[in-house]
Amino acid sequence: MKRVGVFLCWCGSNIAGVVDMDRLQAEVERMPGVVHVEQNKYTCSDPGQESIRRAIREHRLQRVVVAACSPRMHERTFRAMMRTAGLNPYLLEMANLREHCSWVHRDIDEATAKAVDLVRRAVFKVRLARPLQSGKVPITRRALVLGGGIAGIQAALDLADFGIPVVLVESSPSLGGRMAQLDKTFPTLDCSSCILTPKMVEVATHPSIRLLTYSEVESVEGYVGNFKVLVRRKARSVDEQRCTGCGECLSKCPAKVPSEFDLGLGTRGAIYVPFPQAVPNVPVIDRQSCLYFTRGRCRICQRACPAGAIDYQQEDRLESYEVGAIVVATGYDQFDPAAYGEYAYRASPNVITGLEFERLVSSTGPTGGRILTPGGGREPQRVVFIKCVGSRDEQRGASYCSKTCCMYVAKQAILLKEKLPRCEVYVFYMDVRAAGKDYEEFYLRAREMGVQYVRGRVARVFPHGDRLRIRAEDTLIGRRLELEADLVVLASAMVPRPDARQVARKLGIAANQHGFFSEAHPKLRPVETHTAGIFLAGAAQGPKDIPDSVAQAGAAASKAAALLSRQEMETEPVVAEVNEHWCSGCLRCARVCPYNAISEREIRVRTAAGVRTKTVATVNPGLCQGCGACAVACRDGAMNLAGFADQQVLAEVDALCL
Amino acid sequence: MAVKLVRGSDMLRWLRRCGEGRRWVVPAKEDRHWLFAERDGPVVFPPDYRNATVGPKGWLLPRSEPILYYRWTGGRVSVTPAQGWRPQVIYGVRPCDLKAIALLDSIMASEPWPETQYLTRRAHTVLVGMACTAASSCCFCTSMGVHPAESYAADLMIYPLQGEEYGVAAFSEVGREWLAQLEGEEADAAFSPAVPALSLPMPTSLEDLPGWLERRFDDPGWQRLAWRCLSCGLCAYLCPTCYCYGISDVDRGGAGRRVRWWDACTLPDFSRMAGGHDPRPTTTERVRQRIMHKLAYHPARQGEILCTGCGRCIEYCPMGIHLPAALRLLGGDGR
Amino acid sequence: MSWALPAVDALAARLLEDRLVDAVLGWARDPDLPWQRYPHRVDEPSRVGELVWDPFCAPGLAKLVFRMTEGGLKLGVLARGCDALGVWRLIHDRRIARENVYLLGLPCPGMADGVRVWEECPEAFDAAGWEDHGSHWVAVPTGIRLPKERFLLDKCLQCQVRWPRQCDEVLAVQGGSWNPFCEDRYRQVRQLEELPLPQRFDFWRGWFERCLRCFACRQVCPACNCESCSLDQFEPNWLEREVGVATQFIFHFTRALHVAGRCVDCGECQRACPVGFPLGALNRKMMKDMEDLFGVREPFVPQESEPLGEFALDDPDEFR
Amino acid sequence: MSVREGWRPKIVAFCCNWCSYAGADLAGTSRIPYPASVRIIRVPCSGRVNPVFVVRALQRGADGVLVAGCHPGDCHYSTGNLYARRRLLVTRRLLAYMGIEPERLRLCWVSASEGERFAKVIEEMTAVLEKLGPVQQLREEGPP
Repeated sequence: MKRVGVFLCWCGSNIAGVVDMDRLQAEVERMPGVVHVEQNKYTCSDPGQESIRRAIREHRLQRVVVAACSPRMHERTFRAMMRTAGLNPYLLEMANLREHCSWVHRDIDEATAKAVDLVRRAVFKVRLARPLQSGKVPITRRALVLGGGIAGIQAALDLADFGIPVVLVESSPSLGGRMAQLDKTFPTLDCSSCILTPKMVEVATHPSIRLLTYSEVESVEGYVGNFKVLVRRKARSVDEQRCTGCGECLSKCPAKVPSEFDLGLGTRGAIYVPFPQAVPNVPVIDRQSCLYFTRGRCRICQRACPAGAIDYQQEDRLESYEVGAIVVATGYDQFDPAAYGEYAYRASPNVITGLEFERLVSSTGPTGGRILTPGGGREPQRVVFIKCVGSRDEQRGASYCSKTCCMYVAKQAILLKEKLPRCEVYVFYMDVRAAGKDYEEFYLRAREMGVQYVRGRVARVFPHGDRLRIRAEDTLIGRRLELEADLVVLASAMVPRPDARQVARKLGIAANQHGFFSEAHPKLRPVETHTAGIFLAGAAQGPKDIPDSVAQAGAAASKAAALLSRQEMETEPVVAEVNEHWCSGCLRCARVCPYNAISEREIRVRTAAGVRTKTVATVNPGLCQGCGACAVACRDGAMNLAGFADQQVLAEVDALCL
Repeated sequence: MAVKLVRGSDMLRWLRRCGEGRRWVVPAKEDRHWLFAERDGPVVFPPDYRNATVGPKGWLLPRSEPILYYRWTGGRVSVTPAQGWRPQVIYGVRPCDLKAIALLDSIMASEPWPETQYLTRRAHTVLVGMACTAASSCCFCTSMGVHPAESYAADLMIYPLQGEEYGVAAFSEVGREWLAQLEGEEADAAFSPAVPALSLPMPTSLEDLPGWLERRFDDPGWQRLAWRCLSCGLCAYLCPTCYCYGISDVDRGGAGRRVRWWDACTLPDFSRMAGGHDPRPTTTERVRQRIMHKLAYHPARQGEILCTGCGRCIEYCPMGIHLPAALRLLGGDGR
Repeated sequence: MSWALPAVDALAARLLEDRLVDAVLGWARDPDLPWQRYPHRVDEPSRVGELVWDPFCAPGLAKLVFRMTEGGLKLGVLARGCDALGVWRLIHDRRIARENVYLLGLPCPGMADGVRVWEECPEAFDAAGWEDHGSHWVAVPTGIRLPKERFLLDKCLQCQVRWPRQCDEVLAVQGGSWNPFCEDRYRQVRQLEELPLPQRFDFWRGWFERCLRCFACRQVCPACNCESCSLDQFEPNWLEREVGVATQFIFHFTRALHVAGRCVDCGECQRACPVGFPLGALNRKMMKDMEDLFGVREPFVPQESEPLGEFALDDPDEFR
Repeated sequence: MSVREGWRPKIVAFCCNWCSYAGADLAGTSRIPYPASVRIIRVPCSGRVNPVFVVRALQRGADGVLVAGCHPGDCHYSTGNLYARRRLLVTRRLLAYMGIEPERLRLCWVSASEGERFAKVIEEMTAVLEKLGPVQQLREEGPP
């Protein structure tokens, strides 16, 4: 039986004033395994700790119980003391005689009887304690940033400025993301590219950032501090090293296809850069549209290229990177308003989404910044905005508010009023939500400029001659409205990217019911995920505007930097453990683990029938946070939680019930 | 056969009077199943009583029982032996179970470690046997050399005769004392015992059976029988002669009791040793062990077969593993 | 006509001939006990005649499939609804590899209590074949009619899974899952729920005293397939070896909870128990609660996750 | 049912480290008195509580078992308390079905700031158990 020493703390009169310490000592001395009991006035004081160290030496104690205050107060103190006394810190157990007893009970007999139980609980538990070692995991000082939009750019730059090497993976040919598609930004109306492009260039030229555009993450393995990421570099068909970005090839390409960047409102060649300020400024050949790739002849771009950079033979390459942390900034997509048949999206070219309007109003857009109806190429006389298309509508869209639409509609209305002062602008809304610095003022400015805000749902939009007819209701005055317009702009919701769930699976992080990635705690850990070492930034986590995305990116970067600033990481030793002999390999434990810390592995076992392989669960101590849900899910009792083992908890129950 | 003749109601009254102050353990039907349970006194049996699913074994060798109590005080342990017996009458015991008790008696009394707890309990027990007039569908006592009207360990034996009439005979000191208090004449009565439903396909005489089985220790027939064993303890716990037990401490924080409980060699962990090695790792070895112990090892050592043909394992094994099948398979029948 | 033994034999033979399986698991007649059918394995097409399919095939096969396929044996299984679900339970728990079993589904009209038939109507066993007439089994050619009301096994009286689901092949005869003998599968549960609490405890205590703790219920149960049952462990001592009211309570409580939401309702535990402990009343209570509390209607649907291994944000919170 | 003279109920409480244990600490630092019936076992999360722990406590002499965790949505491990709720809900119903008063098991949510609430829960539960009396069903025979 292990030799247990028990140290009863008076805490001045805090404990000793209510608990009869001598009676307690007499009872404790009779407990099985207890070989030494002593009382101290203040056990946490230096002399108090020293007397424990002395008793450990003199009485050859193997386990220590400190009966004092709450372990939340002084467990660290006494664990550190254990280390200096040459005992494993986890061979200590505290009994909470102050917060849970002397401070809440008055009757000396009752409090003393309870104190006896509480100390017995600690004695019974500590007798079954095993020394636990915190593991050390080396940390790879490199970060992966997933996504090259404003959030990803900001995170990469912040990390790089900490001096941390960064790998930035972007799936499209250029950095920039959604922000590059925008014309102006609210509430300041500064030009989106003007503030974005310098950051893009900074990323491309930063010595600590390795930029991988036109690339996708194939798989992620490992755990915090030690991820292995496989990246697919899609074949660009243009040699990045040789290309000078002169643009000769672009104008010569005979193919014309709708431009993704312009959301189909403009065209591009088969060899193209998505937009003039693209970074890197290296074209890519879209093999589906390229005449050479589809028909085997053309090669015009190859002839046109003065640098000899065109390489039709290029193939996808897989590159592997080891990183210590991952920032996920994969952004959002816009809701497809086709679900709202009554708004005639697609049925009429003059019904467009908010993002499409951005391209229409942008000076780099298909119209060169002139606002013309896509159907007729005329300047609109009247424009109608419809808000909450796909937002706040559980039936056809999503239940949440997309948060940005109120402001960008105000912005777009202002831009319209500035460019076409005589154009009438109507905004149909459910509510106007303008919380944010200078936002309300910005919205009021739109109204002051003559934008008509009508509260109500639009019932129908339908073509009427070469204009559109809008049928709606003004719910404030309870009147039906019918009006004609040349252009209808739908403020469509922000939704997760279509591959969000796939990405979540690859990374082993959670996504909510909509597909936005889940943070570890909505209030206290807003940029962490449940998977240690993976952080979130931008609209991939939920609808956000630019300032919020940038702020979160900075937060994610500093969290990642804090992690990567260390050489190695101590893992918490209170983690789940598998008894492989008992494990049935059903992996029920893995299904309840919030951290993806449990996986399976094959082991070889000797049985009567000879050696066979069997599947067992295995815990990654780097990922496990020690909640113990798996231990309860395991019927065999093969999964256990170190420090809170089944046999320990049962012993505690037994001790309290004697 | 010389017996005292008595009417049923008189017999019950007499038994009740003699057993005054003792616990009465009688066959009782609980929801379709017969078992031996504590009741006020002896009862009349309905005609459908053949034998109980759970025999009287547990009243002599309980499913679990404390054998001592201990307490640690000041580094010393004090021990108090358990007093787990009450004077009792076990009534209505069939000859197969009586024979089994006789076997247990000799096993438990064997030197150098007689089982005092069992023996004490046994010494305070009066066994009232009941000869068989009808067999259940799985009985095979005569194949094992057990006779359905024999008294074996009984103190008193009851023979159901015609209608309400019973014959009673005594086979021990206590039995004779009790019988002396029964008014009635000793007379000769004709008793025709039941014929067991099954007769085993005996490959050899009972005397030669141990050797016959030993020669077939490595017979593939064992595997053909045991592959479907699910490793429960049903056969052993229902068996009137299985007596294996384990001992563990029930600790309540420095005080507690040492408890003896039934164990079964068919359970998977029965023969697993501390290091993890198990000499009987599969059902084949375990089923073989159980049958060999009964029909070969014990008879070879003690001259008595440890099976009394009660038929319980046949009737209740959920996978249909039983002695007749074993003998047939080892005898070379391909099935 | 549900007892199409020749068709069963032919299917089994074909599986073996085509080498789809290494062996077929079914039932065989016990040469010593006319009423008994025990699990039987056939390895060669020429021996499929040893198999039998009649109203006395009581033993469930699922648990046997587990150990048999461990070494990679490919096994054809004659599977009634209960057997098929049991095998699926084990597949779901990753104890049987799906590719190692070929489930040959047999729609089942219910099984008879063989011993009882033997005691009351031994001549029934002279039959060459059997027909199913809904409320009776009818022997061919003797014409002896056995009323199901009288002879149906307990587990079959309550059966909800007569139709073998999710099999590789189903012997094409008519049938369905509907069991006319089971009006309300929760009847006993409801009766117990309505008893006053002390009587409820007395009911169970009576059974705790009879339970031998032989673990037959656990060993036949396809949901009890742990490598090492927690109830057998000494350290931690979840269950003390001592048999008393408290430990029996813990045993049955733990068993019921461990199969909660996982029980396939095959009734094997009830069949195996020598003293008739109402294990079904515990299992069905769990099913009923899963339904009442979490909306889980079917006791077990393969491929779906377990109710106690998940949660809903709006789960009831009835702890006041 | 005769209750031993001077009998007071005993509650074994499993408190999660992050919310409820801290809530009980707060009751202490705020000097909010409550009955001395409760004995706390610290667990990392209410999801760590195996239903068998509950029965074990009732078998060994506890009169009631309290499991206290973070409010739904606030779990330090995000979902542990929700698993606990399902398991213990079923546990409680099974206890009642097998003849143990369901009131002997309670699950409640106590945050780190709810010292007052912790004290109130203990008071309520103690009152309930005083009415129920000791667990008679699972008592074991003691040594002679």
